Amino acid sequence: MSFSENISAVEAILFAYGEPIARDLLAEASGIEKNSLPKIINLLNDRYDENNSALYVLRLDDSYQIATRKEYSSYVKKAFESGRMAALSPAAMESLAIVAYNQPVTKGFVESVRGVDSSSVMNKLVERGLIEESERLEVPGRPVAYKTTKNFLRCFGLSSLDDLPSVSEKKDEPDLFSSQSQAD
Amino acid sequence: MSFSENISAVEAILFAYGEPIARDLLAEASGIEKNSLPKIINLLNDRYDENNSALYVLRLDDSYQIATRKEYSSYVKKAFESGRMAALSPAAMESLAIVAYNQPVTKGFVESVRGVDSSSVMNKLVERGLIEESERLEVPGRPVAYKTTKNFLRCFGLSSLDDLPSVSEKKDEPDLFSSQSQAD
Amino acid sequence: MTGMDKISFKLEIFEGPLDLLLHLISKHKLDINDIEISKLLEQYMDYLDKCAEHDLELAGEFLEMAARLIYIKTISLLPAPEEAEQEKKELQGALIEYSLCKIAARKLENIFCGNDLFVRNQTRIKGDITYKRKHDPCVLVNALKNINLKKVKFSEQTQDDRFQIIIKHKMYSVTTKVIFILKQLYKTGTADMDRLYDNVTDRSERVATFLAVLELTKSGRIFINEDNTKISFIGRQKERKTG
Repeated sequence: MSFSENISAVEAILFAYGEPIARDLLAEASGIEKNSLPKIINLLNDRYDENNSALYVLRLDDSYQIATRKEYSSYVKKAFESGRMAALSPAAMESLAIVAYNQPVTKGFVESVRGVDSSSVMNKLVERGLIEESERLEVPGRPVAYKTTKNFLRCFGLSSLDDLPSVSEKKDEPDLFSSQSQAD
Repeated sequence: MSFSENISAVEAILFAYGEPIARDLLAEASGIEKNSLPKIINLLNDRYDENNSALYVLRLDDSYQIATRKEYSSYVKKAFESGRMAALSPAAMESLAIVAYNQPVTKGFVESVRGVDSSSVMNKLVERGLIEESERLEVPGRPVAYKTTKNFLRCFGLSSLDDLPSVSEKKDEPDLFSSQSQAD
Repeated sequence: MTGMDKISFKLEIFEGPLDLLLHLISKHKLDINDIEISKLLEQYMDYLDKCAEHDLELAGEFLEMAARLIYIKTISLLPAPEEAEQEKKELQGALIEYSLCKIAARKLENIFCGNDLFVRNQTRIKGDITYKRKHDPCVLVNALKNINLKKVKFSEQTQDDRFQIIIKHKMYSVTTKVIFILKQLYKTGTADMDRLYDNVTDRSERVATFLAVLELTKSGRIFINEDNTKISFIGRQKERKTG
């Protein structure tokens, strides 16, 4: 198989699979060495770049997915006649933030930080594919814990959780509350 | 908008739309004259050709759709087959175990034991032929109950449900889970 | 909230009691690391009153927080205020944690691009998706063991998981306590205040009892005698609107 064919095999798989596909599975299906995959992906992205294509390959954790570039979102939205995804409510964004920065966490933890019942918000985040069940925690009651999904990474333009914006925890942080007031 | 941008706008729409998109809608969303569309589509196909891309645009009556080239179908199939072989998630295994030891059970029962919403997990177990709908229960609301399938027996190397390993840990604790079956 | 006529009313809506407290702290320039509880309580109750004026229904959490603030204020007046300090620290900790959560939420909001990147749905390819892997049946037993066994036993008795949530969180609703108190009073017409707290060790239960007495007094169902030791039934003649 030629180099160019390798690239196109990966492209075909990424395109048809739609969802983020794990590197291992992509390697197995394309017959390409796992270690060579990042290079092939880079070459595919170069190809898209050179042609000013609307597509590019995202890395999401240990998975890859083809997506359209931001610059073309208005055309796609027009075709769908709406901006499909309703914005997240403040409650959803708060809960999502707690999961994102503390994962894996239980629903109980989210509730204790927010100080309000969060069951329906958590279920909605699961439905929208932003969080998912993770392993059960090794604490009494063995509650189910939640973690963010690959879709979460995509929706926030992250390749991995390491890219999450930092939230300073310093006690003497001066703008802790001044930033607060801008919110309301 | 440059020529190249026109092509990419069409590409973005075709990609994200997935299904065949009518020429009229494609023209409206991309802002391109309906009569110019065939030319733009040809240019997009030329671009794919020159790069030996795995993709190309199909015309279906008065609609368009991006598809993968036949030459690459074996890779795509392999990815899907291996993907299907993926092992059950811990959440799926828990739900399956609850059904197996307490059947017939409702989704509500599984959720109350697991402590989390389990709709999508249950649907996946049905899709994958591990559980199926059983008769409706003779309780208020007549909810749908689930039981395991023959395929379930095959996957776990059992000849019948009687061969399920016993769960009770202590002898003096009368089988915790067999008593469950009356709970619904 | 009821009806269209309430929409014109401009009162800020908060995500929960912590959200409201943070707002008050920042608005009145209180020190989050050493909150003046009485000042905060005053502002907090002020907000609740405004909500009541406008028939805004508040979640139970808001009342519980009111009770918590009142409790902290009350015990801080006692000779040995260690518990008050502890309770205050806990509240401050919760507020700081929640404020960090809000900062994180805002940062996430700023980088949200979920509406701008489009992906495809998976291509439908015909084929058998039946599960074919082989497992040792013990995997099932382990999966069951992974779930809390106590919970399994518990769910035998309850169908309604709302009860489960209440019991799991050891939350006591004010309504339950109102009913409890009224039942006591229907028997004799009067009851010792202390008796209401018999066998009550859980904080949230204490709070619920306290709130229930407060609620019943406010609505004119009961009155408290002068030295705050007994409550008595006012009877039906003073009963106002129900529900």
